[in-house]
Formats: sequence, structure tokens, C-alpha cells
Amino acid sequence: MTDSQSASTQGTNLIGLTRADYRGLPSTLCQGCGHNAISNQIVAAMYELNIIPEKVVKFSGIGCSSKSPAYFLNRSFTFNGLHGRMPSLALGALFADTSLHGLGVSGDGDTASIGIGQFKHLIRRNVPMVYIVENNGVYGLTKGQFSATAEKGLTLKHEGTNIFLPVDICLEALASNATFVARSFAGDPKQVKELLKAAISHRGIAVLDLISPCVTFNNKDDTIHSYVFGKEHEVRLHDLIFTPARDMLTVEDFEEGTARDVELYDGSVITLHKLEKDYDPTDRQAAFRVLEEAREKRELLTGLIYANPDEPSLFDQYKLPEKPLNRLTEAELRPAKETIAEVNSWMFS
Amino acid sequence: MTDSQSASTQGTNLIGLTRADYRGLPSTLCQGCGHNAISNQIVAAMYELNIIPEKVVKFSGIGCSSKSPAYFLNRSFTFNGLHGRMPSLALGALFADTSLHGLGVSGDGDTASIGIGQFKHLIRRNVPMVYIVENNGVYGLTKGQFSATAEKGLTLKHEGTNIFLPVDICLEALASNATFVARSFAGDPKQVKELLKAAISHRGIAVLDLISPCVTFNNKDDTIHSYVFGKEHEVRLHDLIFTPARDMLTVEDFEEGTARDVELYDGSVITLHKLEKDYDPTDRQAAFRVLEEAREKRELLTGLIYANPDEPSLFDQYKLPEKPLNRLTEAELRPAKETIAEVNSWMFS
Amino acid sequence: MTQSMPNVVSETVQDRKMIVNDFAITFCTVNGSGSATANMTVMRSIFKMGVPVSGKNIFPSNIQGLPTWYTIRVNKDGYIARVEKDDIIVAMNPATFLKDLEYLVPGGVVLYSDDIKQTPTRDDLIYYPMPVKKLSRGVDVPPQLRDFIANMVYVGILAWLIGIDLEVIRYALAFQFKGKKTPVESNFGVIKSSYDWAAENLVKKDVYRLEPMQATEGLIMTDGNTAAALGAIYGGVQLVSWYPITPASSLPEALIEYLPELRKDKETGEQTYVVVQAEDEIAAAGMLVGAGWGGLRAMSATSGPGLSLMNEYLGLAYFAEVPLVLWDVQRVGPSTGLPTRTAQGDLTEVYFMSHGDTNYVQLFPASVEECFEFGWKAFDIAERLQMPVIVMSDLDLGMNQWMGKPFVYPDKPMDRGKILWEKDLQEMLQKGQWGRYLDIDDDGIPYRTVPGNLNPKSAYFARGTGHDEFAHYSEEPEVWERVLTRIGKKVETARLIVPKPVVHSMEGAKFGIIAIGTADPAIEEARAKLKEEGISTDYLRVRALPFTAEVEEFIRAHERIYVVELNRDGQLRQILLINYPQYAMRFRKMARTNGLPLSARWVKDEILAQEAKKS
Amino acid sequence: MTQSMPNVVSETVQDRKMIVNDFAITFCTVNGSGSATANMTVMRSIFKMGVPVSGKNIFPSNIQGLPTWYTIRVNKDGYIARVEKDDIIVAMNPATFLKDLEYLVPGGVVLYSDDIKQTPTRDDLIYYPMPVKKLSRGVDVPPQLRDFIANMVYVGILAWLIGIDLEVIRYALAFQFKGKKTPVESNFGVIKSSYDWAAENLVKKDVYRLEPMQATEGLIMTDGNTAAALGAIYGGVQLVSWYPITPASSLPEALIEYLPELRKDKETGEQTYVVVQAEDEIAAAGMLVGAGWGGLRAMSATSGPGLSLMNEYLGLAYFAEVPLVLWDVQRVGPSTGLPTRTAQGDLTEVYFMSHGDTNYVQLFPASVEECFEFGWKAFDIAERLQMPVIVMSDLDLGMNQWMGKPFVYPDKPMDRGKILWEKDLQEMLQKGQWGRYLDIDDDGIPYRTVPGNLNPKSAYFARGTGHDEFAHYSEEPEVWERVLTRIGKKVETARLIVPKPVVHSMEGAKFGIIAIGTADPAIEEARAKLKEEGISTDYLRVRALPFTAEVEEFIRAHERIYVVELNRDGQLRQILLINYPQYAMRFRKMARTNGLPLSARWVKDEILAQEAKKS
Ligand SMILES: Cc1ncc(C[n+]2csc(CCOP(=O)(O)OP(=O)(O)O)c2C)c(N)n1
Ligand SMILES: Cc1ncc(C[n+]2csc(CCOP(=O)(O)OP(=O)(O)O)c2C)c(N)n1
Ligand code: SF4
Ligand code: SF4
Ligand SMILES: [Mg+2]
Ligand SMILES: [Mg+2]
Repeated sequence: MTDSQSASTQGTNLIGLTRADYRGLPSTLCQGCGHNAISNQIVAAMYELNIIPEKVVKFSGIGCSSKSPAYFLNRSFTFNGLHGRMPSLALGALFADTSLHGLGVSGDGDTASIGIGQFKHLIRRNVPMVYIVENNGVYGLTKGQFSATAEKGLTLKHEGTNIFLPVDICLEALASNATFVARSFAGDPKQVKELLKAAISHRGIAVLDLISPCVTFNNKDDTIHSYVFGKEHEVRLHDLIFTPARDMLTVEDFEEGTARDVELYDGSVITLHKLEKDYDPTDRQAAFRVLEEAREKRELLTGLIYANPDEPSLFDQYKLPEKPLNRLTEAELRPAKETIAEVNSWMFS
Repeated sequence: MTDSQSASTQGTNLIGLTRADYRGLPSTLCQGCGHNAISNQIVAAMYELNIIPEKVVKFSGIGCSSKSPAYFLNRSFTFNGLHGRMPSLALGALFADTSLHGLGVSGDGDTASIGIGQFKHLIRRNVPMVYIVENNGVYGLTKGQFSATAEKGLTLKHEGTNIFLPVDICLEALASNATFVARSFAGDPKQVKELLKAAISHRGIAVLDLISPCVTFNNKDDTIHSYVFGKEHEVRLHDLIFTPARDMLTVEDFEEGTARDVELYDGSVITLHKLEKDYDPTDRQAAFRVLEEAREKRELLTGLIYANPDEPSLFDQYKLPEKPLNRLTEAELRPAKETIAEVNSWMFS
Repeated sequence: MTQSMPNVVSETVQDRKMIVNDFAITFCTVNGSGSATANMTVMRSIFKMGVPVSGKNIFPSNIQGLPTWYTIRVNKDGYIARVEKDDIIVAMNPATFLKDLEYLVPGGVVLYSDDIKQTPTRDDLIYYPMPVKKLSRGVDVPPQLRDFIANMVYVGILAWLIGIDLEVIRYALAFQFKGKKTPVESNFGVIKSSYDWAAENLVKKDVYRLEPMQATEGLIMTDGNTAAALGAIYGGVQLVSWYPITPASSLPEALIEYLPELRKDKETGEQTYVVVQAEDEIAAAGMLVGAGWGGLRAMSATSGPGLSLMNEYLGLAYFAEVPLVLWDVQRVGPSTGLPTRTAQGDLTEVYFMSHGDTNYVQLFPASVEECFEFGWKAFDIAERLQMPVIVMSDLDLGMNQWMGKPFVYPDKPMDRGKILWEKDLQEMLQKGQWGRYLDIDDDGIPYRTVPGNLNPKSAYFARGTGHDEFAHYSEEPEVWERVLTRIGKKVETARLIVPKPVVHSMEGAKFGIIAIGTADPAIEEARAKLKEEGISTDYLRVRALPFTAEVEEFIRAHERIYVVELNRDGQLRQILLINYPQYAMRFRKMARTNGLPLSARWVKDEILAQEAKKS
Repeated sequence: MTQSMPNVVSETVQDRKMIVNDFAITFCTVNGSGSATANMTVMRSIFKMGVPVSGKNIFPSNIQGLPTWYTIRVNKDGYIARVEKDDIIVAMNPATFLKDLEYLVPGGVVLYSDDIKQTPTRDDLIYYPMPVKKLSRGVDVPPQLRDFIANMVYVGILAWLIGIDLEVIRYALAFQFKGKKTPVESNFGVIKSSYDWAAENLVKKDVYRLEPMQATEGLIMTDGNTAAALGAIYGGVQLVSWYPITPASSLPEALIEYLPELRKDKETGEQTYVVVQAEDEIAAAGMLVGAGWGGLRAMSATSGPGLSLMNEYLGLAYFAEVPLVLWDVQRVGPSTGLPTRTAQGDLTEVYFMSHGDTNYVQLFPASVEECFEFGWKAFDIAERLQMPVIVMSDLDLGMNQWMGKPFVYPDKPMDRGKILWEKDLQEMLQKGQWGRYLDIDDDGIPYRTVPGNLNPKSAYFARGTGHDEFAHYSEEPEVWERVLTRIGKKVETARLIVPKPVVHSMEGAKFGIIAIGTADPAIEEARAKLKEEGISTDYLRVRALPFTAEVEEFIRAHERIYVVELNRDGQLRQILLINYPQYAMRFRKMARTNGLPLSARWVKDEILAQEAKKS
């Protein structure tokens, strides 16, 4: 048992906060919506990681998924921005204080339809934040149109039948050189939580493609974004357990050869317990391969698909002062009075 | 020698047109610009394919590359649109008359920076057109800023050093399920021309990532988009020859086992002459792999990277009349007078 | 809770005068509970009883579980504006119950679900409990439809209370369920048994009563988005590119529904149209511009955020002279604003849309029949002018159900504008010259060819950059100024072909009113009320921008003009100021934006208040 | 060709009166040929001789090989507007040679490269051949610099002709090449030998002559984009997000150049700023909004197409009350338009930008010193008002070189606006309450916290949807109306803090002129000319929107006001009409857009024409 778990049984975590300190407003999403399940795991992960809520900044676009940041982490700043354009908003805001944890929540329409450009450029920049796609294959908030992750052949009430192949969020992330790519399922809360913890601890961008059924518009048993389909077709790449850096002594032991560790930049460790086959999530080629295979087999492949823990993040590319930029004073920002003469001399004066 | 070639030596092609009928205005691009070399090959390919110029519609975004449609095929309609948004323009226009050949010319900034979203959605829809990216790793027309395909570490005069990994046009196209993906080099005109011909004959979208040096802003010998680099590091996947359907009798013979054919939907054939290794361009996994390897080795890999000749195009998904939509008459478009009563009855009248 | 309901209104029905066919009922429910069908059934039934009726849905921006209000106004005189007070509420939502009571007139009626446990705060109302659970229990429906069926309980009880004919209800249900027997019967069963329960257990103590009339005969009932879609279909729409957004989505969705019925060959299955769901509004706009340029009748529908994203493309369409039709079904902005509430807040944005000097045609429908009419007419105007036409609808018109005159088959042949096919071009070239941007007719509008034209002289290079009359690239100062000025001239041609305003005059009017779109019902009703108080008014409803000559005439004839609109800054007034500086001081601002349609009461009171200030 | 040059202007220099320090020279070259350095060298040299000078670059939208004109106006009285006629041309481009001649005044000078083989069409000019190839041959430079060096030939010959001091030229070269000896010397070598060649081989027959003055002492010379960047640096800019676009790019590029000099710790290498090249303008705007919300001073620079793309995000910034600064370096629109020509055509777009009711602050710099000043001031205004500030520059100001007063160190401490850190919030909460959108001071401006504030009460949920004073989601009609109205109130506060207009009056002025930005030089000069003809004028240069009280005062004082601007529709006039209906009939439209800066001559003639019509 890790520290954080032991703490949680006492009603407060290591920094003395209760679960309630991580909660949000009551959800106004539909009952049973996958997004609610994910919100719960965000609360749990943050609590268990002992993160100060004020140290988190949340971002979202527009959609049911993008509303969900209201339903967790009430004590964190949040910007619920524009449809499909959360990445740029987050990038700008996170520079204000690079010691904050960025957490973005988006939908499949928000990310894969209107937002694919910003999504991919965010990844390309390796902006250190968690980027969750609550992926239900449909536009929930506008009442059930196809999103770009809708499966080919899916039929929806007012829309007819989708004629296009779906965008694969994980494949897109990989193609854009994401440094952390995972897929999970709202119906697999434990895995979601462990992946969240790992994602939060990752140095750069962590993309989580979370299949999150829309019970109102796209939950027929045979459609890939439904609960039933997920339950029946989930194939885990591995069982996975996240251990924060400070808990290293308590890492669970696996039988020799049955597990592999991925050490993140901050020293924390993701332990991957082998299932069917051994899978090395640091192998990009393998990642492309398993995604392709899962697609062909119509499997819901979950787990840590790819990680490159050491790649410098966007922030590592700038030499910023330790003090957050948004706390710099006039004296620190405005060049001294003497400099103006020199500047004028540069102007051929 | 194929018919078209023999025709060309006589000064007119099979439909009685001269090369001049395929030319455009004098180029206003810089001397030596790769884009000019590509324009020339477009003229040659169209001439050799005996395509009626009026049957081609050209599209482009904004950039030096996007200006180039003015410099070929004067007798074809053209729409030089907005920066990064050519795909939607082309999609809308091509529906007007689906018998036309769509030819889009874009730049790497136009496609991979501002335009990546539309680019990927165009591909996802398999819109039947040729999409050329004249890829020079830089914004030419705005005088030398980094585009999203600029190599990491590239230094440009006013911009400093690029800190991001480049977008790989072919990889992106593949991830979006493109049905024809090729890369070539403005310094390899013959390959460019053969690929163009194949692309024009393809059923769906054909993406051509053509490395096209910007001699003014990004042509240092050691940068991946320069002429010298291309000459030195080009690695052809195969030698390739395109044979139009009607020329089947004249297909060149290769020694047994040294070539493989890719037959396009219209019956034309791309013959791939094996070089180092055998490469099967219908194998998506292989395509991902060679792109990845080329990147690691910093090679300019050229040739037909992937083709899926039979996948239905966007137009195949609609049942459109044979007569072009834009020629339909009022009688064909406006429902008959009698229908209005029924319509009113639907309105609870 | 029944016991705690006050019952002090002890008069019996006979004591008070009945109020017949003149009241408002609000259904207070939560969304996603299926109440829409129940409410529509009530509304349709009243409509079929020949009584004028209107409905306003006030709903939240989420999918399930939040308060929603549906108000049906019954008005024998045909007034259909929003009213500020309810006469009857059907209270199904405990969360808003106490607040909902506040909106009732004294003596108003509360039909409440007996699930509601709060003690009401008002004792001047009449309360009737509804044993919703009990009455819906017996019915044989799948569990997920249970909620849905529960709503039929209130339909039945209300029917008894105000006197809705059960057979008419069955007719309405049959329409709703497209004649499918099972749902019609199971729903009707609940309605009937609830009706019977009410007849047996309740004593009518209120004064509200329906009586059949003949006032809706021959009328239709539909929403503006459906009407617009159908109009577009008759306008020969060929390419629809869209991106979902409330409150516009149901317009393309109606196209998806009706196009196959009307524009697909029954035998060959061939379709003369294409609908493409774009990846966003920029792409939707791009497809429009491509298709419009290609010679197709192309349209989209969007709302505020989508409109803002289309700015760049619309500027290109303006300058490259591409016809296209865009429906802006307005909601409350700025930004995401109130996506499920109505406004007229995008006028000035559209007027000045995109960088540089631009101009567009705006059309302002105010009724479902106008949505239909502008649905086809917009294409004629766009193709004639080679210019984007933006039809400015709004959520109120687009998503609510409205009575209306039956749709009228287009009374004019299609105007495809100055388009040249092979032979046309040949002839023109023989007679003289053709240049894509040559103003041959001196109306600002050049002739165009489109791709597919095989005449070797037909092709031209379209672009957003400077070009001369022959579509050649040009940076020449004179050329730029000449071409842009010529494009500006189109406004004058536009004035001659856009829909003229509708003017309503009264003898001895003291002042004028100018408005657009769905401000109309409130203004009409307010004018009647003002008239009752001895104040005559004239009223001009603008139906298009640029303004036509009639607008100036009207302004010239009135010293004082109230410009009534649903926004903060008085956008229509701003546009009037720009166009008519000579009359600038005549325009009074009367603008508000709170997400609700205007009420006649506000219009009247505000006019009176301003009139008082003036004097 | 030399032989075919007419030489009929036979008067010798002595015959005619010399024209000293009052003429215009146009260099007719092709772009990409390196002539910019030569032209700048001439201009800087004249400037350093103490003679007022201005430069206008008329260049094509491509990179290499197309005609380009660079005009240097020398004017002892300090007038710097564009002139319509040249006195001297340096003809290096055969393609435009004959056309270029047309712009010369009679008796004008043609310095032409002897490569040019056309026979000139005018015989009232003075022709001097320049053996360019010959004179540049000897120089020892890498072959790719040969063209570049060739341009120095005309510098040398011109220097001899009009009398530019060679030592001053060397000084200018040293500045250009940052003191690097080799390029200075090789270029100077060519200049010197060309000078010598001219002295030996040419006979001066024209009347144009420079004489040293003291009129530029203490002045600087730079372009508006550089000045803006430097101003922003002194304004403490922290995040720059941008996307390349002509004519804005050189603004962020100047930031990239100068930020490390001024805002990077020499020892630690730590930087107090971040520059991000975005993937497009939507992303650039998004980064601004994120950073502004996060408490950073964030800015971008763009032009028309980028501005149009930013519409949606700017509406969010307006409604979520996020400070940010955007420079719109205007070029000619609509659409892609003329990317390398100047205009003032985005005023109305910005005024009504984004759907719904919005309002922004616009600033209008007219000189490099104002670019610097607004560069820092814009942040103070944006943070004070929690609102986007758009600085409306243009290509003429942004990319051309201008003389100017030296930059003045900010005369006020930074105003970070109503920002609350941990302790501030604590105190505020102790004294009463805090709500992110609570208007405590009754100036429309609430207090804000930013991420990183660790006070557990500091966090709030920012959004573009309806919200109450405590940032809670709300769809309540009253809440919406209240909040939006309160935001509207900021305009009144804005009026008090934005830069006031500059007013120039004359005794007995017959009418007023109102203008913005780079219309200024032409107006000033035209006023002087009108004055010479006995017509006095008053002139108000607006420097910001919303208008301040001085604007109304000015309008009130003038029966007739010419609104002079560089667009088609008279956008500034439209905004004046909206704001001052009571004076609507006073505003005369004087608008044109052909891509060129205004000339004094046009301003004067147009005013006279309108005055004549009037009477
Ligand atoms: C620019 C813009 N276009 C359209 C919309 C309307 N809109 C709101 S949510 C949404 C789709 C959301 O889908 P998704 O991201 O999958 O979220 P979900 O509701 O399924 O969780 C759309 C199209 C908008 N708000 N802004
Ligand atoms: C919306 C918008 N933003 C910016 C620009 C300015 N712009 C013109 S071309 C260009 C880049 C072109 O680069 P690329 O596509 O690589 O073409 P190249 O010139 O290199 O061939 C940019 C940013 C524009 N025209 N429109
Ligand atoms: S509509 Fe779908 S996505 Fe939206 S809250 Fe309901 S279940 Fe969730
Ligand atoms: S700047 Fe570069 S891309 Fe543009 S024309 Fe010149 S060489 Fe080609
Ligand atoms: Mg979704
Ligand atoms: Mg490029």
C-alpha cells in the first residue's frame, strides 16, 4: 500500500485535504454519461497525488465534455474557452506560471473535428499538460451529430449514416510526436485513474484518449463508443500501476519478467504488468503497429501506448526565471531608464 | 516508347494540343525556385496524359507555392483562395462538376501550419484530387519564417533556431487514411512527373509531398529542404513508370521479380522497379515504417509510399446524376408545383 | 403536500367571468424528460381547435435534467408575442416550483405534480394536484419511455381543465408519431385516463377555457428552420455545408430530412444535391465559396461563433464575387453567450464583416412563411448579385413552432444571374469582349463562367488579390480603386431586388417604429395596445439590407422613429444612422438583450416612457 | 542607348534657379536585387546632412524580380507626405522605364543604367547615363553580392549629382553594416569610384541640390513596426504570439531581435518574455487570451486576413474580460487584397468585431514616436480595462522609414490594473466581498485574480457563456442583461484613459478636418497649402476609440468637417455618425483606397472641390 492510499483511508491526503477539496459543482451532464465517470477519476487521482488544487489550471473547449471541468476541482482556476481552440488558450495561460499543472478536457468533436489543427500543434510543441479527449464518437451538446471519431457506418437519428473512417486520436498524437499517449475507457475507472496520475507526472504533453460513452446519443450496444462494446471488447495492453517518486520504496513487486517499468522524468514510475504479450511503450513503431492492429480487429485497445519520458517540454526550451512570469514586477519587466538612450542610438539617432 | 511520348515528339499530343496549350503566365517566383521546376512537370504530365485543359480545375492557398497555378495551365479554371483553407474550397467546387480533374497546389506553411486541419479532413473524405505540397520548410512569400515542416535545429535569419520536430506530410496523410501518398523532390523531375501522372489517374485523394527548395530563404547545403541535400540524400524507394490504361500494350518489361505493378482504379498501372529492397506500397504498416526509418536516417525518401487504388472516393458515396450538378436546369432543381401541397400537409396544415 | 396547498381562492367558477381563448400556459419541466412531445401535443391540439396559438421554449444549454419552460400562448385575436405572465403553469419540476409561481397572474392556475413537496408561497392561486406517478403506472411501455409517458398525464388533466377536445388530441398524436399506432394509442391511453381521473376528482375553480374557433383554418404550423430548409429546397439548393451549432443545426437537419423526399429521383435514386458536414465553420464557408464559384446554389446555416469564424471566407466571397447563402440563426452573444436564447445581435458584425471595405445583403425574415420565401429567394439574389446573402433569422423564429400561412410555390422562375455557358460566351465574344470582372451592363455586376465550361476562353483565375476586369493580377492603384468601387456599386443594384419592407400605417400616427424579424409580434401587439390608449403609430418592418427606397420614405415621413431590436447597442439604429445621416436625430434607441423574445408590454411601456421623457 | 537619349534641355545649371532641399527621388528597381540597402544609404545620408527626408517603398507581393519603387522625398520644411511626381528618377529597371518617365516633372532628372535600351519618350527631361556594369566590375565581392554592389553605383553618381557628402555616406554604411569593415569598405569603394566617374564624365544640367541643414538634429529614423516593438518591450510585454503576415511580420521580428538585448539577463541568460510563432492567427489569438487571462502582458501583430480569423477569440476576450494587445498593421483589403500596399480599412470591422454586442479600444498611431508610446501604453489601457486594445497601424507607418523624435521613456509607472494577489484578495475579502465580475468601483471594471494565486478563494471559472458577478454560470435573463450592460459601461471609463486627440487650429478656420494615423502628413501639408491660398483650417487627429470629450468639442465647433481616410466607405466617418448623430450632417466623406499613402495634393484638391460644390 502506498502512502497516498493509506492517507486516503484516513479521510485526508498527505497535504491534509479531503476528497471534497477536489470536487466541483454537481454535474449537469446526463446520468450515466461517461464524462462523469472520468471527472470522478480526476478527483481521485489529484487527491491521491496530493496535488494542491490551486496548483492546477483547467482548460476546455466547448461540448458536454468541455463543461465537465466545472464538476471537479472547484478550487482550481479554469478557462472554458472556444470550440476546438483550447490548446492555444492553454499554451498562453500556462506560460504565466510554469509551476502549475495544466489539465485540458476536450471532446472528440472539439479535438478531432474543429480542433485537430490546434491539437496537433500543441502536441508538436510538447506543452507540458494533460490533454484528455472524452471520446464518444458524437457531438453530445449539439444533440447527436457525427464527430470525426465516429465509426464508419454508424447511423444516427437525424444524420443518416457516417461514410468516413474515424480519426484515431492516439495515432494522430503519435504522428505529431506526442511524448505520452494512452487510451482508456470510462468503464475502466482504475486504469483511467492510474493513467491520469502518470499523465500528470509526465514532463511534456500527455494525451489521454478516453472512450466515454454518450448514453443519450451514441450508446447502442454494437457501436464502438458504447459501454457494452467497451466492456466486451476492451483489450488491455497491460495492467498498470503508477507510483509517485516519493513512494519508490513501496513499489509493488512483480514476478521477474512479468512487468516492465517506465520511469518518468520526475522519478515516478509506471509499472506495466504484462498480459497476453509483452509490450514496450517506448517503441514508436510498436505503437503504430498495435493501433493499426486494434483497428483492424475492432478492439478497444487500452493502456499506455507510447511514452518518451525525457523529451524536453516546451518550457524547457526557454530559459525562464524561477519566479513565475505573471509575478514579475515593473522593475523586472521594464528596462531601466538608462537604456533608452542606447535604444535611440540604434535608431540612427 | 508510349503513345503519348511519341505524340509529344511531334509537337502535339493525342488530343492535338501543343505544350503551349498547357502553359501558364511567366513565373514571378525567384529564379531557381523549386516550385518552378514542379510547374514544368505539371505541364509535361498533363500534356503527356492528353488531358483537356478545360477539364482541370486548379486550387491553391496563399504562398509562393500557391501562386504557382498561375504559371501553368492557363486554360484551366483556377481559384487561388485563402491561406491554409484550400481544401474546403476545392471540395465545394469539385462537386460542381465531378468529371473535372482537381489539382491543388499548396505550401508547407499553407498545409502543415495553418492548414493542417483542412488538409487532414480533405484526406479523410478521400476527395478525388491531386494535392501537391511544395515543401520547402519555410514561408517563402512572407520572407523566411519557419513553417511546421522546418527541421528541428534549423536557423533562419530573423527567426532564431527552430525548436520543434517537423510535421511529416506523408505521415499525416497516412494517419488520415490517405489512399495515395508519395514523396518526391523538385530536383528529380522525372520521378515528379511520373508520380503526377499516377496521382492524376488515382480514384481518390493523391497527396504528393514534393520537396521544393526555396533558393532565397532556405537553401543552405546542409538543410533538408535544399537542393544539395536532396541531391545527396535522396533515396528512391523504387524507379517508377506510369502507364495510362490505354497504353497497356506498351508497358515496359522488367526482368522477372525486379518490378511490381500497382494497378489504379481506371486501369492504368504504376510499375515500380525494385531498387535496394522490394517495397510494397499497398502495405500501410510498411509505409509507416519506411517513413520512420527515413526520418531517423535523415534520408530524403522518395517514391510511391502508399496506395490503396480501389477505395471509393467522396463522390462515389453520393449518387449523383451523370450531368454535372452545375448544369442542372430549373426544371431539374425545383420540385414540381404539385409538391407544395404535400409539403404544406407535412406542416400540420 | 396536497394538504399544505392553500385553497383560499374560494370563489367558484360561476362567480367569475370565464376567460376564453386568451391565456398563457407554461409547462415547467426538466429537459431530456420528453416533455416536448406533450407540449407540442397540447399546442397542436389547440391549433386544430381553430384557436390561434404560439409556443416559446425556454431551455438550458445542456441535454438533460435542467429546468425548461415551454409557454403556450392562446390568443383569440391572433397575438403571438411572448407574454411576461402566466395564467396557468404545469409544474413538473420541484427545483423551480416556488420561483415559477411568481410568474403567475393573481387567480392563476397551478397544475402540479404531487411529487412536489414544497409549500407554495402564494395564496392567490388555484392549485390542482396531479398524481403523475399513479396515473402513468399502469401503462405498458418500455421503462426508458416511462418519463416520457408521465408527461401525457398533464396533457390529459389540462385537457379536462381547459377543455381540449380529446379527438383533436388523438389527431395531434397521430401527426406526431407519423400515424404509428402503438405510440399513439399508449400515449392517448394515458391522456384519456388522466382526463377521466381529473373529471372525477377535480373541481374546476379557475376561469380559463378554450372554445373552438375557425381562426387557424388553412394555416400551417412549423418552425423557421424547417421552413427555411424547405424554401431552400424549392430554391434548388445544391450544396449544403454545415457544422452543428445551436440554434442553427435543425436547419441543415431539416434539409437532410426533406431533400431526399423532394430532390431525389424516386426511380434512379439520383440526387440533385449534396450535404456535407464540415469539420468546422471555416471549412463550411470554404465549401460554400468553392461551390458557389463552381456554379452551384450553395448554402450553410450557423450562429454567432460560426459566423465569426467565417469572416475571412466571406470577405473572399465578397471580393471574388461569389454567390452563396448563409443563414445566421442568431443566439445571444458575444462569445458563446447564451446558446439557447434568442437575439438580434449580429447585424453590425455582418454589416462590416471581414477586413477592408465590404458589403453584404442581409435578409430579415419574421415568420415561417418568410423563412420559406427567403429560403428560395436568397439564391436568386445571391446569384444575381454574385455576392453572399446572409439571412438573419434567430432562435425564436428558427426553433420555436409558429402558425403561418401555407408555403407559396415560388412565383418567379429561378434567376441564375449572369452566368455564361459555352454558347453564351461564344456569342458574347462575337459581339464584343468578355472579362470576368467587366461591368458591361453598368449595374456593377459582371458576367461569369464556371468550371466545366469547355469554351477555351472561359477559364479565369479567381483570387482574393487585386485584379483587373479580365481577372489578371494587378497591383496598379487605379485598377484597385476602379474594381473595388465598381463592386461597391452592387449595393445600388441590390436595393432594387431585395425584399421591400412591410409598412403598417395608422391614421394620425404620432411616430414611426422600425424593426426587423421577430420583434414583429410584440410590436404589432403593442401598437394595438397603444391604439387603445389613443396613440396611433406607423410601423415599418425592414426585410433587407441594403435599405430600399421605401425605408427612406418612411423615415422622411416621421419626425420620431423608435428602432426596436434585441441587442444591447441598437445595431439596426446604428446602421440607419450610417445610411441616413440627414435624419439622424429621428432614430430613438429601443434595444435590449436578455435572451427572451420581446413582449408587447415592454415595447409599449418603453415607448410610453420615452414619449413621456421627450415631452 | 546613350546616344538616343534626347538632350534638348539645353539650359545650363546657371540658367535656372537651383532647387535646394526640396525634391523627390524615385529609385526604380526590381525587388530582390538588394537595392534597399542602397536606397537606405541615400536616405540616411541626407538625414545625417540635417535635411528632412522621408521614404516610401512601393513593392510587389512577391520576392524577386518584379518592379519596385522607392521614393525619397527631401523637404526642407519637413513635409513628409507622399508626392505624386518625381523630380529625379534612378532608372534601373528596363521593364518600367518608359512608364517611370511619365511621373517626372518637366525638367526632371533621369539617372539611368546604360543597360536600358529603350528610347525615352520625353524630351523635357535631363538624362544621365550610368555605366553600372562597368563601374561595379572591378570590385572584389562574392558573385551573389554582385547585384547588390551594382546598386552602389547609383548611390555614388547620385551623390555627385545632388551633393551628398561622401563622409556622411560612409557613416550611413557603417550603421547599415553594424560597423563591419569589409562590407563598409567594399560598398564605399564602389560609391567613391562611381562618384569620381561622375565628377569626371558628367556635366550637371539639372537644378536639384542638397545643402546641409540642422533640421534633423536629435531625431531618430526608424519604421513603425520597430518602434512598436520597442515600445512594447518598455511596456513589459511578456508573451508574443504571432503568425507571419505582411506588413505585420517585421513587428514580431523586431521583438525577436530586441527582446534579448533588453529583457534577457546578461548574466543568467534568463528571459522575462516568451515569443511563440503560432500555427495560425486563431492560435495566436488563443495564446493571447490565455496569457492575458493568466496575468501576462500579451500581444500579437497581424493584418487583415489574420484579424478576420481572430474574430471569435476577440469576442471571447471582450466578454470574459481579458486584457490583450493586438497590432493591426493594415494593408489593402478586402480579402488578400494588396498585401504590400497601405490602407486604413479595418476600422469598422474592428469596431463591431465578433458576433453579439462588443466594443474595443482602438489606438491610431501616426508616427514612429507614437508607435513607441502606444507600444507600452496599450498594455496599461488593456490591463486597466480588462479588454482587448487594438492598435491600428498600417503598412505605410509600419514598414517605411520615418524621421521621428527620440523615444521617450514611459512617463508613468505601469498600470497593471485591478489585479489581486493572495494578500490583496485576503484584504478585499476581509473588507467585504469579491466576485470576479463584481463592479465594486462603479467604473464597469471588476477585480481579477490570475492562475498561480494560491489563495483558496481566488480561483474562478472563466468562460464565454453567461455568468453572474461571481463567475457562476447563469442563463437568467436579468443576469445576462446586467452583466453585459455593465461591460458596456467600460467604454465610458475607456474615454477617460485613452490618448486624447491632437488638435491643430488656425485663426479663422472655415472648416474642420478629422483623420487618423498616416493620413496626417498629407493633411498637414495640404493645410499649409490651403492656408497659402487663404483658406484656414482646423484639424483634429483622433488617436483612440472610444472618442474622448475633445472630439465632440471639436465637432461642435465646426459646421463642416472633412473626414479624411484611406478606405472606400468612409469608415471613420461611419463611426463618427454612430457616435454623434446630433452632428451627422457635418461630416463630409473624403475617403479613397488605392494602396498608396495620401498626397497633400489630393487632400487639397478634394477639399477645394467639395468646398466648391457646397457653395
Ligand atoms: C465555433 C463553434 N461551432 C459550433 C459550436 C457548437 N457546438 C457546441 S458543442 C459542439 C460539439 C461538441 O462535441 P464534442 O467535442 O464531441 O463534445 P461532447 O458534447 O460529445 O462531449 C458543437 C459543434 C460552438 N460552440 N462553436
Ligand atoms: C490568414 C493569413 N495569414 C497569414 C498570411 C500571410 N502569408 C502569406 S503566404 C504565407 C506562408 C506561405 O508559406 P508556404 O505555404 O510554405 O508557401 P511558400 O511561400 O513557402 O511556397 C503566409 C503566412 C495570409 N496570407 N493569410
Ligand atoms: S448528451 Fe451525451 S455526452 Fe452530453 S452529457 Fe448527455 S450522455 Fe454525456
Ligand atoms: S522566396 Fe523561396 S519559395 Fe518564394 S519564389 Fe523565392 S525561392 Fe521560391
Ligand atoms: Mg463527443
Ligand atoms: Mg513553404
